[in-house]
Amino acid sequence: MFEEFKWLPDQASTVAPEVDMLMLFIVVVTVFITALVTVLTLGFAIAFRRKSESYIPAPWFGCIPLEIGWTLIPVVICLVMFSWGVKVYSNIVIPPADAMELYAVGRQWMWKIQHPEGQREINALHVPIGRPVKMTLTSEDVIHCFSIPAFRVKQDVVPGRYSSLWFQATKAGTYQLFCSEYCGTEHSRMIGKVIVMEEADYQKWLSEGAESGQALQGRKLFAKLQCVTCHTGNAEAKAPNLEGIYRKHIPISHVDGVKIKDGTKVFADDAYIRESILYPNAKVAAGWESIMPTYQGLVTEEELLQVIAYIKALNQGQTPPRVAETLTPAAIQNKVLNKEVN
Amino acid sequence: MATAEHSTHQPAPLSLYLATFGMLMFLTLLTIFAGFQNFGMWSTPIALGIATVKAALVVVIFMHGYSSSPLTWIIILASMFFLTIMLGLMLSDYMSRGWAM
Amino acid sequence: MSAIKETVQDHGQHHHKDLAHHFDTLEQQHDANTLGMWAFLLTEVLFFGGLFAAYTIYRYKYSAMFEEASNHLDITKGAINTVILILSSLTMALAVRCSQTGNSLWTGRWLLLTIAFGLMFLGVKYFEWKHDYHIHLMPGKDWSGKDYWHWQYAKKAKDMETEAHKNGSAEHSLPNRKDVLADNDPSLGVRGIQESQQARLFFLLYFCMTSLHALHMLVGFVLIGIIAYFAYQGAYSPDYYSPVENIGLYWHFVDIVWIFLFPLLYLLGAHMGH
Amino acid sequence: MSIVSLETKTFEKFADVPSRNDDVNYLSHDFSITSWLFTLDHKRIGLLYLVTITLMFLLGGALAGAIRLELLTPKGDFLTADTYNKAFTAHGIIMLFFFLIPSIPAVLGNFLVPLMIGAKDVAFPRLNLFSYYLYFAGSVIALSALLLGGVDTGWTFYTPFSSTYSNSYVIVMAVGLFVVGFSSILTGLNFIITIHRMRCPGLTWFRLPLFIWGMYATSVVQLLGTPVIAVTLGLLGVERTLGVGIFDPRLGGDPILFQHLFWFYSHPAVYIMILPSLGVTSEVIATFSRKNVFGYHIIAFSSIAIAVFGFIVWAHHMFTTGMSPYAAMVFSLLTFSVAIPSGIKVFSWLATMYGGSISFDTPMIYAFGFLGLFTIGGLTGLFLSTLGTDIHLHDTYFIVAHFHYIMVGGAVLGYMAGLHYWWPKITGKLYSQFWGKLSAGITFIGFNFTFFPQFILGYLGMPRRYYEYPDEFQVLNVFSSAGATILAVGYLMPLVYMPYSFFFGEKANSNPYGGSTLEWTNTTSPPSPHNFEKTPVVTEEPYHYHAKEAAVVSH
Repeated sequence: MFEEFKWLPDQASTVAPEVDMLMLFIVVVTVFITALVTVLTLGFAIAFRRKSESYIPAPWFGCIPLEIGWTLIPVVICLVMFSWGVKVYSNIVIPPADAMELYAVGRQWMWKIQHPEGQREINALHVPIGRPVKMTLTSEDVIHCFSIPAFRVKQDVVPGRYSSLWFQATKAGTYQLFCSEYCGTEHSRMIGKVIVMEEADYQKWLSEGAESGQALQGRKLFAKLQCVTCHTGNAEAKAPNLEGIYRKHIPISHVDGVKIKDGTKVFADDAYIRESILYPNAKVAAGWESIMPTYQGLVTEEELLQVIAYIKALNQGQTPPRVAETLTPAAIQNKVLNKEVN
Repeated sequence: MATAEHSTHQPAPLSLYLATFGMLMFLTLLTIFAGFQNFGMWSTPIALGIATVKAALVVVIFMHGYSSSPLTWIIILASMFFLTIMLGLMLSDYMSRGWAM
Repeated sequence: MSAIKETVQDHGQHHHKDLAHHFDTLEQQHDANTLGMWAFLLTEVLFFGGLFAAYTIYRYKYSAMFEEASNHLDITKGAINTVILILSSLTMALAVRCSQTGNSLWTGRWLLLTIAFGLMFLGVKYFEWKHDYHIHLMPGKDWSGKDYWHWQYAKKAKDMETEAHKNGSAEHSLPNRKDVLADNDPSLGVRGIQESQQARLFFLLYFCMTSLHALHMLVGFVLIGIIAYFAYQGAYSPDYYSPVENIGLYWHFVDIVWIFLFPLLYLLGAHMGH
Repeated sequence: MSIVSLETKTFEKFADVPSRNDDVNYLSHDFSITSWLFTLDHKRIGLLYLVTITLMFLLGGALAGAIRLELLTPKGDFLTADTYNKAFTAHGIIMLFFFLIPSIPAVLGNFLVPLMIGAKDVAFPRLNLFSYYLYFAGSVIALSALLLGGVDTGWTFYTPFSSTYSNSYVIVMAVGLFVVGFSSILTGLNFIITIHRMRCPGLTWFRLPLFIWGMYATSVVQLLGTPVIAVTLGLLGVERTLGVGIFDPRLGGDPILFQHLFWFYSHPAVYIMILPSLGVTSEVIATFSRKNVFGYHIIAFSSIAIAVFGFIVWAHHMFTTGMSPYAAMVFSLLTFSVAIPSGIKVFSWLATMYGGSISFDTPMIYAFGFLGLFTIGGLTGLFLSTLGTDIHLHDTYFIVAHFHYIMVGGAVLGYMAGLHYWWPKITGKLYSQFWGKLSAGITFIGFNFTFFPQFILGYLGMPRRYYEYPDEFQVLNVFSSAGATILAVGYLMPLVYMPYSFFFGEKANSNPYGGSTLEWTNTTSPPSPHNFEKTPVVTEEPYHYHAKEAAVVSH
């Protein structure tokens, strides 16, 4: 019980020292004012204790300079705290552009984490030291909260939308991962370990545990879900070419089925791709018919993330040919029956 | 028999009530007419503006706002103020979500 | 010891039959009752305010669909209701005026007339909701996220209705369920689900707000009935008419809520052509 | 004179207000049950509330004991996970809605507001009794929800867990809170009209005691905030029964909207809980320093400022939910606006004590405790209003410690100070000063022992509502649980010596502590059924203390 006891949490991320400095400043202000109030209370209590029943102190109605003083000084202190807090907050909330992308899906009482290279972990997160990591989070049921105290970061995971969180680990070691938004019976068991590793160890961990990569999974799904039948990426395609569309501005013609003035573009980020898969008619690409069926309910959150990862990794000329080894089980079945072997 | 101090308020003339009623009818027609016009983003403010004028008429005349104590007016303005606070600050969150940091 | 506090003899206010023991003068009692009612109306404003906040947020998020969904409401019935409610507001104001002048017979009559108009309002409401129920606009357990044919059914019913109006026949039949399901083309699938969810949110807010308003009207009928009864007994006089005035304030508030509900719910999609 | 004088001191020197006949007061004029259960007398209604609220406080306290016992060990071995979740939910709901919100307004407010403003009763006595029975019905419904199987959503009822995933008695509890909410609204309405329209002649707004200003500000918040939680619980009920998706993201709804609507009431609710205690402390410090309150106008306006600012800050509970960063900055800045008036109050109280003639009776000891703990509670709020630190501290034990310092250190100590200060006026009996001071001391020590470790736990990152926690948090949790036992003793002691004093205590005269407000100077202890023989006329500014040979009240 005593060996792990510590007074202060580890500082294991770039933003941790900043938060701790701000924390220290407010602690100092708190201790100072509390001490002031306590000393004055006890001092006045003893100095002005009642000595005789008949003594009536002279009334003291007010003292403008004193009152102005104890109003303006707190205002100044509060403004300092506010602006310093906003500075630290923007460091916590704005991820660097080159951050490494990870995905985490919270569901009742476990964290499922996916690495772009394909690793999938439950309640465990292996991250390299020194590299910024941006986590895209979503939930499959209730509101959870992805919280790593050692990194001083926390982000509620709201079902039905993506939220994000970023950190850059600075100290190797194993830290606690908590769910800190109450989510039901096993809320306190929805915890995990964050293992920060040196770059070399991380690469080794990645390679040995390399099941088929995230994008690879996505590629299989791209075929299985018949996306490839329309998004063939060539001339007679019936749907837009998806090669290299990630983080590009896509011209769109219709929003929610309503014609909008042409030339408006939409930024193709994860949310746009996810929305177009679940609600294709939401923002229809310019020049294309809105014939894409919905995949709402046909694809789970994890598969969605895998397809998105594949589309992000898709660049010029890589759209798989329609046939190739991506035969659907049914097609394979017919092939065997008709004894055609190519 | 009238007691010592006079009854609190002198009742308003009947014509005032009928005039107010007529005005409310006119404003209702105006609301419907305005509803059918396409003012684009201005349609809601106009609709709410007309509704506020109608509500003000009801408060001032039918609910004897004109002869009520100033405290009544403080209560009326307080309810509008806190309702606007609730709607405004909630909308501020939803409207500013899209802005990139 | 505290400041010197003289006491004053209670000046000769003989106890008027309507003056409660803890009040000093009739004026003070009347003021207190009226202010109490206004303070209660303040809480009602914020009570409805919660629903208006939900309406504002969802309308901001799904404005296109809210306008289309609001097109399915019957504007004529809404307009008639607005007129009826303003009429009932007038009769209530006249009732309060009569109680001020001590004409208790007409106070009772105007109050009963107010209830009559209120019942007419709820009658029109009943037919409106019955129609809405038949064309599947009433959000409920079965209107879950997956199937969206309720919304398709409602749209088909509206199209048939506009056809019927075009070629003059007042009567129009309702589409039967099977053919709505039949021509349920898959490409509309996603559009259907998203539309259906957003439309249902509009109708959920529509039914919540109008039923809360109707509930307040029912409570109003009961109170007006009681006060009308006492008015007929001659309980109110120019010195003591605050119960009539308070029920008047309450009723005018219920009217004001409808004055805001009508444009926000019914006239949203009017400019899109009926 | 020793600092802690043990013998009970009575101020015979203050003129006793002679009542027509000594035996007829509001307690003794009728002993029948119906005279109590259907009383319209604001003083008796106050006592009805006192009994019901004390029972609710004991139930909430027992649940707190169970929680602290469970947290002694990292592994969950005292309660099952589900029972623990139901225990902390019930602790939260009972303590907030059934004890803290009604405690001072309903008990001390009901008793004192008419007395302090020279009125015969509140503006609407029947409505006052109806409020009590609404409170009673609400607590019966809420307790039945607990007996049926409890609620496991936390007192915040966050959707979609509370609307679709929780299979506990959420709707029964929501109905209970809906009913008790109206009791709070109607009490607030009653007090506002009473204070506006029923002040005795000469009692202008700036001659009102500061307790009345505190009650007025509280009533404004009750009136403006509670309806919104009523409609929110209504929507939650609709969502849970019809599953129509207003808060369910799978059906297009938005769970964040529930949080906005919930916190729009629930943050002002914490000001409903603390404002009355600020009012009581102004009274106690002024009377026991026998000196006028420093900066009377500023303190009065700061109560109103806290009430109004309380409505524009609610989203600091939602900084980590992914609301827009710009809105978060706006709410963070607005939240600091509430800290300023609270600071002004504390410094003004210190200035009041400066140059006073301070006597150390039990209420004053509680007030000293209040000063210290309310200051720490308020200052730790700055950590949570600053965006940078709130991300780390949100939903950790730091927040649990912060609001317990304000609620238990502030509101409950204020309630205890008020109860001990006005006990001689309520019951006409003097309690034992020794036991009073002892219980105040034990409560203060036990409280700090319980909740200060939780600040450190919070900074270490221990999340809230955890049934099992990692081993490194155990030491501080053991400290906290040990402290909880001392705190329990501190709370149970008044349950012994107060009722004892009611039956066997020494008779108190009408002004044992030399107070300057109307209830001390113009009514007997306990007051007559109609409060004042003659309606008093106020001619002087408040807190004007006179030398002991004050003129006997002419009648």
